[in-house]
Amino acid sequence: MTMKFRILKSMIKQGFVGMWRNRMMSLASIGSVTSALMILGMVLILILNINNVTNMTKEQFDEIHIYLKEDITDEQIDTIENEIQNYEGVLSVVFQSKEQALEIMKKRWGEESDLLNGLEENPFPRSYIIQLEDIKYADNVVSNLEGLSGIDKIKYFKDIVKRIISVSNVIKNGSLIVIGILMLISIFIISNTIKITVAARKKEINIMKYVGATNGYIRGPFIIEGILLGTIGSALAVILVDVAYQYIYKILNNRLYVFVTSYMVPSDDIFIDVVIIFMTIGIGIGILGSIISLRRFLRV
Amino acid sequence: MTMKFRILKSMIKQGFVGMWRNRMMSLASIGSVTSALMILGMVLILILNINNVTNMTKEQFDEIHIYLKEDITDEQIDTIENEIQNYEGVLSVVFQSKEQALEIMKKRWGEESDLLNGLEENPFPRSYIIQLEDIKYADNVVSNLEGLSGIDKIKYFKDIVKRIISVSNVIKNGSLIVIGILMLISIFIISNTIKITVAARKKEINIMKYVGATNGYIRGPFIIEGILLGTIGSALAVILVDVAYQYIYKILNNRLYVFVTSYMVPSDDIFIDVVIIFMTIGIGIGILGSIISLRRFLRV
Amino acid sequence: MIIFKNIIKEYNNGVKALNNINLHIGKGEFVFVVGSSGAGKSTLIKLLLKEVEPTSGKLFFNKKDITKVKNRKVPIIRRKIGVVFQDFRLLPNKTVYENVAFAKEIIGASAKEIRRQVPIVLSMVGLSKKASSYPNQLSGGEKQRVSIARAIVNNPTVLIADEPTGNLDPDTAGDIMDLIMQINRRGTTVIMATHAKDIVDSMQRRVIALSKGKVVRDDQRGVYDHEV
Amino acid sequence: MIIFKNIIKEYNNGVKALNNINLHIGKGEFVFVVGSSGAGKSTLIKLLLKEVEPTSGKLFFNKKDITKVKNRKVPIIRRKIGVVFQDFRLLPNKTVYENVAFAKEIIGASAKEIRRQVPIVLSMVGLSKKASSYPNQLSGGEKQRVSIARAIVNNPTVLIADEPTGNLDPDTAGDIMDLIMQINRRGTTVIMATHAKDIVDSMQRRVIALSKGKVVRDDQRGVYDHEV
Ligand SMILES: Nc1ncnc2c1ncn2[C@@H]1O[C@H](COP(=O)(O)OP(=O)(O)OP(=O)(O)O)[C@@H](O)[C@H]1O
Ligand SMILES: Nc1ncnc2c1ncn2[C@@H]1O[C@H](COP(=O)(O)OP(=O)(O)OP(=O)(O)O)[C@@H](O)[C@H]1O
Ligand SMILES: [Mg+2]
Ligand SMILES: [Mg+2]
Repeated sequence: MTMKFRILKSMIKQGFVGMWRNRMMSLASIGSVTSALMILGMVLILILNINNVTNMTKEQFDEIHIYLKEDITDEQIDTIENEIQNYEGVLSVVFQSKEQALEIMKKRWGEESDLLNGLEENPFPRSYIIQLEDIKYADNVVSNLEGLSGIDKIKYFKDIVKRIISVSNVIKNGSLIVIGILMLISIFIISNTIKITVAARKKEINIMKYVGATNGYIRGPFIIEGILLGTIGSALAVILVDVAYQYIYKILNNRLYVFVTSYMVPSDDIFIDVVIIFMTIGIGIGILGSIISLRRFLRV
Repeated sequence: MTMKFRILKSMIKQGFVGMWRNRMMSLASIGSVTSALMILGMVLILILNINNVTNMTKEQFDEIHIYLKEDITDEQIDTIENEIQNYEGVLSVVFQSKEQALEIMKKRWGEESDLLNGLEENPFPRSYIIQLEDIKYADNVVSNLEGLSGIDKIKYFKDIVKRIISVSNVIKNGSLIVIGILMLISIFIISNTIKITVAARKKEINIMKYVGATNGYIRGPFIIEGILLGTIGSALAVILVDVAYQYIYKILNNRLYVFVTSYMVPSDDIFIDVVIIFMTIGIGIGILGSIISLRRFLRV
Repeated sequence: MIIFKNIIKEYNNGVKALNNINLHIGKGEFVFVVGSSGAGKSTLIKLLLKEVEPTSGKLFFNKKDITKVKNRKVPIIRRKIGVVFQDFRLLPNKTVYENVAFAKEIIGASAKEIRRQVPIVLSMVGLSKKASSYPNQLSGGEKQRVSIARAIVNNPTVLIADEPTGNLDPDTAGDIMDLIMQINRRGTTVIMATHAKDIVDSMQRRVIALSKGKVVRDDQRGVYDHEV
Repeated sequence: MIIFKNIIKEYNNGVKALNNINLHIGKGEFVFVVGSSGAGKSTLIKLLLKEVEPTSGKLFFNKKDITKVKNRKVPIIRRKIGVVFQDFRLLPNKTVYENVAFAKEIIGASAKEIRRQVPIVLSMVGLSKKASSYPNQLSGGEKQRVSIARAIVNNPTVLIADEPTGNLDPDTAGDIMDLIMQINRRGTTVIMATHAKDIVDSMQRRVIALSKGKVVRDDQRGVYDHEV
């Protein structure tokens, strides 16, 4: 057994022992880590869901309706169709004949559709319904369409689209900021807890130094304690957040708020991300916090 | 000067002095209080805004449209109007003549309104538009209306209304739960911090006991310290949250996302509530936390 | 005034620190408690302070069985006893002056009294110059003297001193002993645990010798020498 | 081996604890440092340990000026010096055994060595029975002896003892002194600050007397009595 390894072994042992002998403080630290990360988790999930809702909403408006002129020939129609299919962001192009348009209108009017029977002739033009990959291509596609001949009118949810894009940008940026702030706050709370815990053992650290221990040797067990506290704290947070989310999901499903849950991100999709984020923060801060907090006490 | 008052005075002095002499720990505690409350504040505001949006959305759907039969007399119409006005939750009842209905339809159809000119006669019936105080009265009013004669059809956003009511209930209950959890977590973090701070001064507390100080006497300065830490921490949180919110509000307004800010609750409306909630938690936990944490160390 | 009756103290880890102690200490007496390291001297003192509870037996202080006193009443007993602790027990965040003043504050002394008496006792133990120092800025002997100053500032009815001269040079120790004698002459009962053979031998007072938790000697005009 | 050259130490609060100290302590010497409370004995020792830095002057240890040693190298110096601290400085969360073993662990001793040597030194200071006790379960004298055991367990080249018998009865103190003598005979330099007049007088070793931060006496075969 080399000396280095022997020292490492004794450090790990000391880390565990230290955590156990200061168990009240350890519990408090774990509690703070868990709490801070739980909040982060809740907000993370909330934001992911809001994002999901806006995305799904966006999908409902990502189509462009073009009405063709009455006097257009079948060849022209084919040309237009081929042309459109080449535009960037176009998912599908579906033709709608005059009769189909009337049928759809009748359906939409429902009980008042008999009004349409009073019409002398079918007033609805032939049209194409263009499905987009994403709402963001809308403006481009529309300006391209405007260059084509044979098109009478272009209809798309211009206002709504613009609004949704704006809102989803606001939400996206806002969530990044909020998550950023929350991460900072979590890190702050966790490192505060470690700072206080370390400060409480200032005397112990000083004694070790006076007996001739190197900074590295003293740091070791504290870092291992930090890792342990971080791991336990973040594991608890992951479990609690996941259980809570699944529980809420199930309750909503059972109460038949399916229209709510259909907008919710399934817990499995989130789980891995949350685990990675939490473990990084929990353990990372456990280590960094210990090192930084120890610094001022090691200068003796 | 009575003895009680003298002791109180010395306690307050000691509380201030204690906070100053343990300033590193004090700073860490204040930081934790501020952080925890800031998170609470952010979520509180988020939820208030979501609530606001759903309320405002609800308002757009709180009307019932009733279509009158063709052969109804003017007297009957008056009776119906008077009847409706007495229903609980009815804000206003507005009559719509056949001509008005046609006009509105024309406007709504916009560019395609020439289709309506092809109609032989005005097919739209006379109707009443009933504005409700709140969407929740809808079902009641409708079932009352069904008892009236002379009414042909009742139209209201039944599905949407139901959905919105459901969603807003979910949001309402959800937010209560989330805020409850966050409050618990905040309280937990704050009292953890205090616990660790007190544990770090265990020796000091023991010495005081051995010299003959009563529990009350020892608790005093710690409670005052708790109050101070709580006050400073929550005041900071209030300020930070308010500044941040106003900043976001301004930025959005400047970037012409007015349609977003028009849905936002103005900061002044929130401010007082936030101050009360934060101060209660901050100071309350400062006091309670000190007392509870001290208990185990006072048993000597 | 103080009566130990069949007192047994066994610590949680099974160490029997005191084994059937029977003692009677009268008002105004001056008693040395001697014995080798770990004999139980400090434990005896800690019982009086209710820092530890006896496993069995009775302990009377002013005719009252203090083993049965409620937690709430413990401070009242402690205030009647001035204690010099073997490990000093100074409040680390308070200056020398504040440490001594603290003992007066807790009994509700007026600011005026405190301002008058604290400097007097500080000068009695020779620490006037260190009034504004914190404990970690003091030498071992200075800490010990702060502990002594705090113990006597309230004119206690009983003064308990656990090794009050362990960190003092013979001269300073002599001064402190003179001070304690003077306090004893004013009627205060003094119980002093010590290893200072020369002090015990020269004073010719009552000596209680402990060995392995038992009283092995109790002489009215004794000497330190415990190998009798 | 150890040379103090014009050492002045003034603490932050303006207290001049040492005032122009010049000393030369040879390898294998046995030196008593005496002086009244607050004379500067502990400060002298703390300088060697680099617990405090001198305000001015030079301090050589093994021909090296340790006032200029980098922070990172400080532990190396400390490991060559075994110290009995006046305030013991035991790790509160470690048992007696672990406290002593810790001094060996930090120098990377093998588990086998630790298991062999720690019990030996514990029995040398008479604490075999207390191996698994925590510091707060020990009497004052027992704590002091743990501190001694920790100081000697690594066979240091220099043994510094600050008041190592202050909390010990004369018998135990005698045993400890015999132990220190024995270590000195094996070639270890010993520097011992003490108030124990009888010990100093009976040993007839070099005595350095401090008063108000100055060396007032340095006798090769001295006695305690500092009122020369
Ligand atoms: N809290 C405790 N838990 C367990 N054992 C203890 C505790 N305090 C003291 N002891 C043991 O009780 C015995 C008596 O201790 P005590 O402190 O009374 O000795 P002492 O006579 O004061 O010794 P010294 O002269 O060294 O101060 C010792 O063996 C000690 O180890
Ligand atoms: N950290 C410090 N800050 C300020 N002054 C200090 C500090 N440490 C010691 N002193 C002062 O320096 C002087 C010398 O202290 P030192 O501890 O060296 O005395 P000593 O000779 O060991 O005394 P004792 O025999 O009482 O232990 C004392 O007056 C003390 O108050
Ligand atoms: Mg003792
Ligand atoms: Mg000293």
